[in-house]
Amino acid sequence: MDFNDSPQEAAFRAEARAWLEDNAERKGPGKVYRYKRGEPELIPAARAWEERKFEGGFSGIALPREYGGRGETRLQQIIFAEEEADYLIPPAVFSISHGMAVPTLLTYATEEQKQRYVPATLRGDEIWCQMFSEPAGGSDLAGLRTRSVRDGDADDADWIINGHKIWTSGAHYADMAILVTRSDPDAPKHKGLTYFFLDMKSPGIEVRPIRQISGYSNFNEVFMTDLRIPDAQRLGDVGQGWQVAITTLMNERVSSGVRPAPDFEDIFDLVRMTELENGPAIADGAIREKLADWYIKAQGVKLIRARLMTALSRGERPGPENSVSKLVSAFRRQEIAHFGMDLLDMGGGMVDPDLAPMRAMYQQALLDAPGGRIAAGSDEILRNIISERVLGLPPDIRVDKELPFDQLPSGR
Amino acid sequence: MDFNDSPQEAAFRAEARAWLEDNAERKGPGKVYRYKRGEPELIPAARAWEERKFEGGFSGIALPREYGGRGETRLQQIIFAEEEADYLIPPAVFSISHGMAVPTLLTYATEEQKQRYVPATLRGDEIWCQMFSEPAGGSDLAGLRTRSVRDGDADDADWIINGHKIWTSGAHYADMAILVTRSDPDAPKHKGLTYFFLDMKSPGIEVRPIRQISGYSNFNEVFMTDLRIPDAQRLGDVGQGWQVAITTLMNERVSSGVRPAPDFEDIFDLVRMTELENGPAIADGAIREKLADWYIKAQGVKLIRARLMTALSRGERPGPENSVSKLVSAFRRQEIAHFGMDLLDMGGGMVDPDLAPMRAMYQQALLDAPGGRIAAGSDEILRNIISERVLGLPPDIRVDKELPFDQLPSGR
Amino acid sequence: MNFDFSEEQYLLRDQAKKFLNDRAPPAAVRAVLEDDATSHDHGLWQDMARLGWVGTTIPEEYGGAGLNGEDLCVIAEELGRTLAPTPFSSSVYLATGALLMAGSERQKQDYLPDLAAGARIGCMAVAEGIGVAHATSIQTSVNDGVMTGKKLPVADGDAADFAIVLAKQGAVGDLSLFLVDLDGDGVHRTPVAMIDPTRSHAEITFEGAAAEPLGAPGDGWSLTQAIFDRAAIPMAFEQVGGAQACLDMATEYAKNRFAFGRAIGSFQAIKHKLADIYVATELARANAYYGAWALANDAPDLPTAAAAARVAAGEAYNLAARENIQTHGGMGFTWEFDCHMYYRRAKLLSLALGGERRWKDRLVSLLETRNSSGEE
Amino acid sequence: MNFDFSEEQYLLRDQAKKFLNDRAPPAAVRAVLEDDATSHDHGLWQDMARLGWVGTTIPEEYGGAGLNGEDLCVIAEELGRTLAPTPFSSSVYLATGALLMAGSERQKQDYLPDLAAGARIGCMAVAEGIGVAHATSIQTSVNDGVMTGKKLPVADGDAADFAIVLAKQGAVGDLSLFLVDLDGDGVHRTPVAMIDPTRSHAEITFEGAAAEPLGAPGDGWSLTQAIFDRAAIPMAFEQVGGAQACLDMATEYAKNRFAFGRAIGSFQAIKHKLADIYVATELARANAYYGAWALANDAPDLPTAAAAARVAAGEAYNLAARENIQTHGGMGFTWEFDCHMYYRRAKLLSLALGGERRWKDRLVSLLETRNSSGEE
Repeated sequence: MDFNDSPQEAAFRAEARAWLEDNAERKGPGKVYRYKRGEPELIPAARAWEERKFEGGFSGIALPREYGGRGETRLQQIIFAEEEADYLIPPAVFSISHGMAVPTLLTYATEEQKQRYVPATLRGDEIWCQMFSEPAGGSDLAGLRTRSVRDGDADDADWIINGHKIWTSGAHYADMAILVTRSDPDAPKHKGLTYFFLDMKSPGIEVRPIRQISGYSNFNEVFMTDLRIPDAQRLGDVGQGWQVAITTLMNERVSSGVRPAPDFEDIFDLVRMTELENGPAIADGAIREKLADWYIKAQGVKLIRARLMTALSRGERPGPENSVSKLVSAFRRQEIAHFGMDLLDMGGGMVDPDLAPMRAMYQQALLDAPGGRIAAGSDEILRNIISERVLGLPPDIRVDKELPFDQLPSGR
Repeated sequence: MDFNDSPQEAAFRAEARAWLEDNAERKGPGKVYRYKRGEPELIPAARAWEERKFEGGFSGIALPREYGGRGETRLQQIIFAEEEADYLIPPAVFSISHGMAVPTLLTYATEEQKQRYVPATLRGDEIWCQMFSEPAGGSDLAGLRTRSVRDGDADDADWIINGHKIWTSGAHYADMAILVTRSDPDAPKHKGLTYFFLDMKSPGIEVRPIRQISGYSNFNEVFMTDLRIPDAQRLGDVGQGWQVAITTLMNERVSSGVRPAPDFEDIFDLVRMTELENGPAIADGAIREKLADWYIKAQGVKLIRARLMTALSRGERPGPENSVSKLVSAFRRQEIAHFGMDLLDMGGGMVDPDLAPMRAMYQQALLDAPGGRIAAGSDEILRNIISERVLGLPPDIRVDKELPFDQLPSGR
Repeated sequence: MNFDFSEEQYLLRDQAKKFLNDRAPPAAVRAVLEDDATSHDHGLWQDMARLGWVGTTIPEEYGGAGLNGEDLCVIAEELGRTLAPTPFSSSVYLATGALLMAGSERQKQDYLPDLAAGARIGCMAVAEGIGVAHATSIQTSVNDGVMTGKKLPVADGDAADFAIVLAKQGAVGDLSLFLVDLDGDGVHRTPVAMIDPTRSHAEITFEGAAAEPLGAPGDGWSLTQAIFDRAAIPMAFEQVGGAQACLDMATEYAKNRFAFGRAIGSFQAIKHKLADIYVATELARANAYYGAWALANDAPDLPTAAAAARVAAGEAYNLAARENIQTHGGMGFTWEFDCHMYYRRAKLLSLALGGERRWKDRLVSLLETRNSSGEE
Repeated sequence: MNFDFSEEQYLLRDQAKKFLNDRAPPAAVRAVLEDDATSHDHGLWQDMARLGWVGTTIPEEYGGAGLNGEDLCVIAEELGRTLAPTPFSSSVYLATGALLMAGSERQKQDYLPDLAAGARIGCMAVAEGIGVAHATSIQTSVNDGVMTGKKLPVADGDAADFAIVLAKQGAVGDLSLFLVDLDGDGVHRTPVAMIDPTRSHAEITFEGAAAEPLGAPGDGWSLTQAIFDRAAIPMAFEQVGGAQACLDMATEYAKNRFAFGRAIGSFQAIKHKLADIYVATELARANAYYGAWALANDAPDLPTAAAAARVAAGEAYNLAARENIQTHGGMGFTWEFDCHMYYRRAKLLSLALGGERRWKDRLVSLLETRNSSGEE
């Protein structure tokens, strides 16, 4: 075993670091990035940073050269992200564009479309959002109801879209979108779907932000009313939308390695700065036991990532590492937030960043954590994925595979 | 609220205690009952004790007078059991006889049969076992395959039984048995069953004890080969066996209140007698936290029982109290056993009662506990019961309700 | 054996449920949540006083209803179920509790009738910021009847007319309790934002405020603990009520929300989750009921019963509130759904009288004492 | 970045798996389980020595294979998977580990070649009965080269030829390690029944036994800890192997056992249980791998890596063994099924080098030191 980069990896890392040093400001004590999430100024800054990376040859590292990428490995892409995390740069707004939209376009779009959209996206000109989830769906992605209907009988007639999407990250600033619709409600659930891409400035789109518990609005609802999409913007065949969507989802990004706060190191810090009624908190056995449990989980997740990197460096496909890590990390974050507040006792409920330690990291995390256990694969869905795809256990009994979509029980 | 007995309850308790004082020896330090479980001498002693109670008017307290019972309430039955638990008496071998066989006979047997069997059972002459579970069944009781076939076409022809039962407590000493069989494999699963009672000395019965992890053999397998049962010993109509079985199971005894060891008080004792590397174990925060959690559970179970007693004293039916208590207690016992051994550190694995504290209670419990989480309703089945019967959530999707039993998937 | 509330108490519960369903529906709670300027629902508070709830445990001679702790617990459970945004716990469990326990006859006559009528609101000020307040950490002090120091967060400190304050007698003195008029000179109050904005809290600065002793000098810490013990029991009922509300919401949602062509409540992942919440809530309820009995009967093991109820109820509520959101999936973590109001309240209540860790530790200490003194 | 075993190590693993599947199938383990007189499988042990496993980490100059800790871990995982009933951990991780760490050149020459050949078996005697053995609890003592005292339970104490014994130097002296020939005078051995009868243990009484110092006088406690740290890592691999075996058994059973007309593995209660075991096992495996790396590279944070591996692997194995029985339902708690052999081994291993509680505590102590010394 060897935790060092290979010579090639080390060379790339050095190159990345040198470029970053010239083009961005390194993080340091008290240095924070100037635009917070939710601020409108963030988007132009993110575009500018993406463009600068594109010029420097660091946008789309693992994407083909002929469409503006660098044509290298996913591992190098991760190495760059690791290094980038040490600099004050805009939080990623391009992850869906690079991780979902571009791979889907590369698989299903025409050559002309690829030339038109992929380089523009890598250059930061175009930001994509992904319109899959619907209010009635939840974890049941294929239960979507947004209707697509041909405007006429011609083989290349436009499509008219009506429906309602939800949990669309970035819809309020995105230029383009990928969209799955139901074109045939009489077909079984997974067989009547059709997939498109579209311009978010098209008439008939209304975006409404969703306010979360945490007070932030990372997600939107998108209402489509008589939205018109040319047939040329269909990706995959009519009725083949589920297969195209699977392509999109298989390309979900490998996490950048930026850890969600608070994690072990944070709670360890908080414990060590806390005095209890009977001495230092770090001397309390109950607290030590929790710290030990969180350490082995945090360390385990870090090491599972090292295994993933190893697999990628050999050109292997990622395994279930992300499902395991997400399941473990999302729940641990909620536990740590809960415990951190308890440690502060009667004052633990105060949310003012000037009063609560670490600028109210624990209080904010308590409100963020529930979403973390649901978004991008709920705990329950992840356990299903692990038990079915890794252990090979049978799927849940399905009542919705064969029936026409129209006739499925919906509780309504 | 009032934790005292009502005047009637107090009078009965006093009567019970006076009788017990005259007829049995009270428990005390160092006093243990002389026959251990598994010893053959236990059975005659248990019969003799049952007979003595019958003579004293304390057998079948809640059963009708005309069949030898006392004709009083279930609450009084529990009060007697509570008091009895303070005396050195044979561990219950009659719980299935009184709690399952007798109520089923009272509902489905002929008057003559009731007169013949019920008083004899209450007097200790006859011990019953219950032959329901089968190897292929597990938690799926109605999946049983033991076949019953009429010996001829007559309406009152004898039945010939072939099959294999498992988990039959007391089959090796029982005089009589209740039995569910499949009389019609072409009918849907729950509709082809027929119910009987029989003499365990009938030809064609072979009993084999099952050795458990703990080394004890509380259960048996019972093999039936061309076993003949007169039609008069059928309980309920042909094909109605599932309904009769439900009657039997609805009468499962309310627990006697004897707590399984180790519980909170035991582990609290062990902790207080233990010195660790850095001081008394009771001073360790991690241990204190566990004690607090176990206390609220042990106390909760005790108080839930008080609520059950309250309901019974008002003549109400028991609710889900036993499911809750069993789920909580069985798992807690395993946790406590595990922790108690850990507390003893490198020596904790020793199982010799002369070396391990409290006569190796923790080590024995570690081996007993897995069975406790499975027998008489596994954790998973209890959670299903609670979610369906208490919360009203939908049953699991069933694929086995409508199909002929013969055609059900069985994995073979 | 009668381990249940009485028929009268069930009637009281039905009345409370009906009144609060009507007067404190989620929309009313949300109105307080979304309005930073409102400390509580004033109209609701006055009506609760009119119904006699505010004076439940105050003897009739002081204008109260003269009922016992069990009755208070019946009301508390319903308050918890509906999240009713009022200073009930501060004024009734804590301030009234403190006066009943330690007040002189004159103090009782002065305060209790107004408290019973809801005309004056009391609160209790112990914490001094982040971290555990304990017998040697308190800095607020009283010299010659004049208080100096800072307390935060003080639940209902902005709504209250007076506070019961734990402070040192002199610069190095023992801890004692004091009554302080919050509208008097030398008192400054600022609202403090909390994890649950439906329950208002304040920072209170004392700069030469007049302070009148409550109870014997030097008894401050033991009185505080005794007041907290008694308050912990109705608080546990609020937590049980909240946990039950979460379980009810989650169950209802799981029955009616369909995915994969079936109600999500038919998946064992959801069924068993809800069964676990039911079990935790039943254990908490059983422990809380025992606390109610101990409260009404001034039982010697009231402190143990209180600690057990508090620990069990806090765990049940936090679990139920957390997994109610999880059961609701994406909608669960939106501002628009009500799940988060319970999640916030659950956390606030589990910190209100000191965190979970401390109550567990206290429970074991009490069990050690009980056991070594041969009681049980 | 290459956080994985090498190709050669994968070959070693395949060889070990094949050999042990053949030579230590469940029936062979059960034969030792059910025979009280047999301490271990002698033929298996000799063949393991012939394959070079017993001398894996012993340098070639002493007749060993001269491989590193990673190779030992590869074998350990397979031993754990099959429950192979041999004194491997005592002789290889502990006794060999102790001699490599603290032995004089003469002692190495005396012992290591025989250890490598499996001709002599070593064990390590620390515990003195129930309870935590610690720096001030040890009573066994050595005066003028003669040992007096009692050690129990000593893993493989009956199978071993010599023991490394932790004892006081003199009546009040510091702790030191000693080599004692167990077939010599003044040594009495009695088998001790353990929760896992497939691993033999003894009580060893020393009454005037000849004892030769190992390592510097007074270093006994720190050496013991260092030996345990290094042993904890292959032990963690045994635990990971055991956990994986339980997961495999449970998964296989859940796929093939039908109830209610469907495989029980199609119920989420079972699926999610097994997913949780998978997650715990993967976390343990990741921590154990890091331990293997630390062992092979003598990394400064080896103690931290060892503690993390030990805690994670112990938890995973206990969980997997426990829930494997639960997944098997009624058959799971019969003597006849193999589930309990893993359940017993899981518990035994988690106590073997000191309980879970102590290793968690040690882990946090090490993290405190690391952090305060500025390392990472």
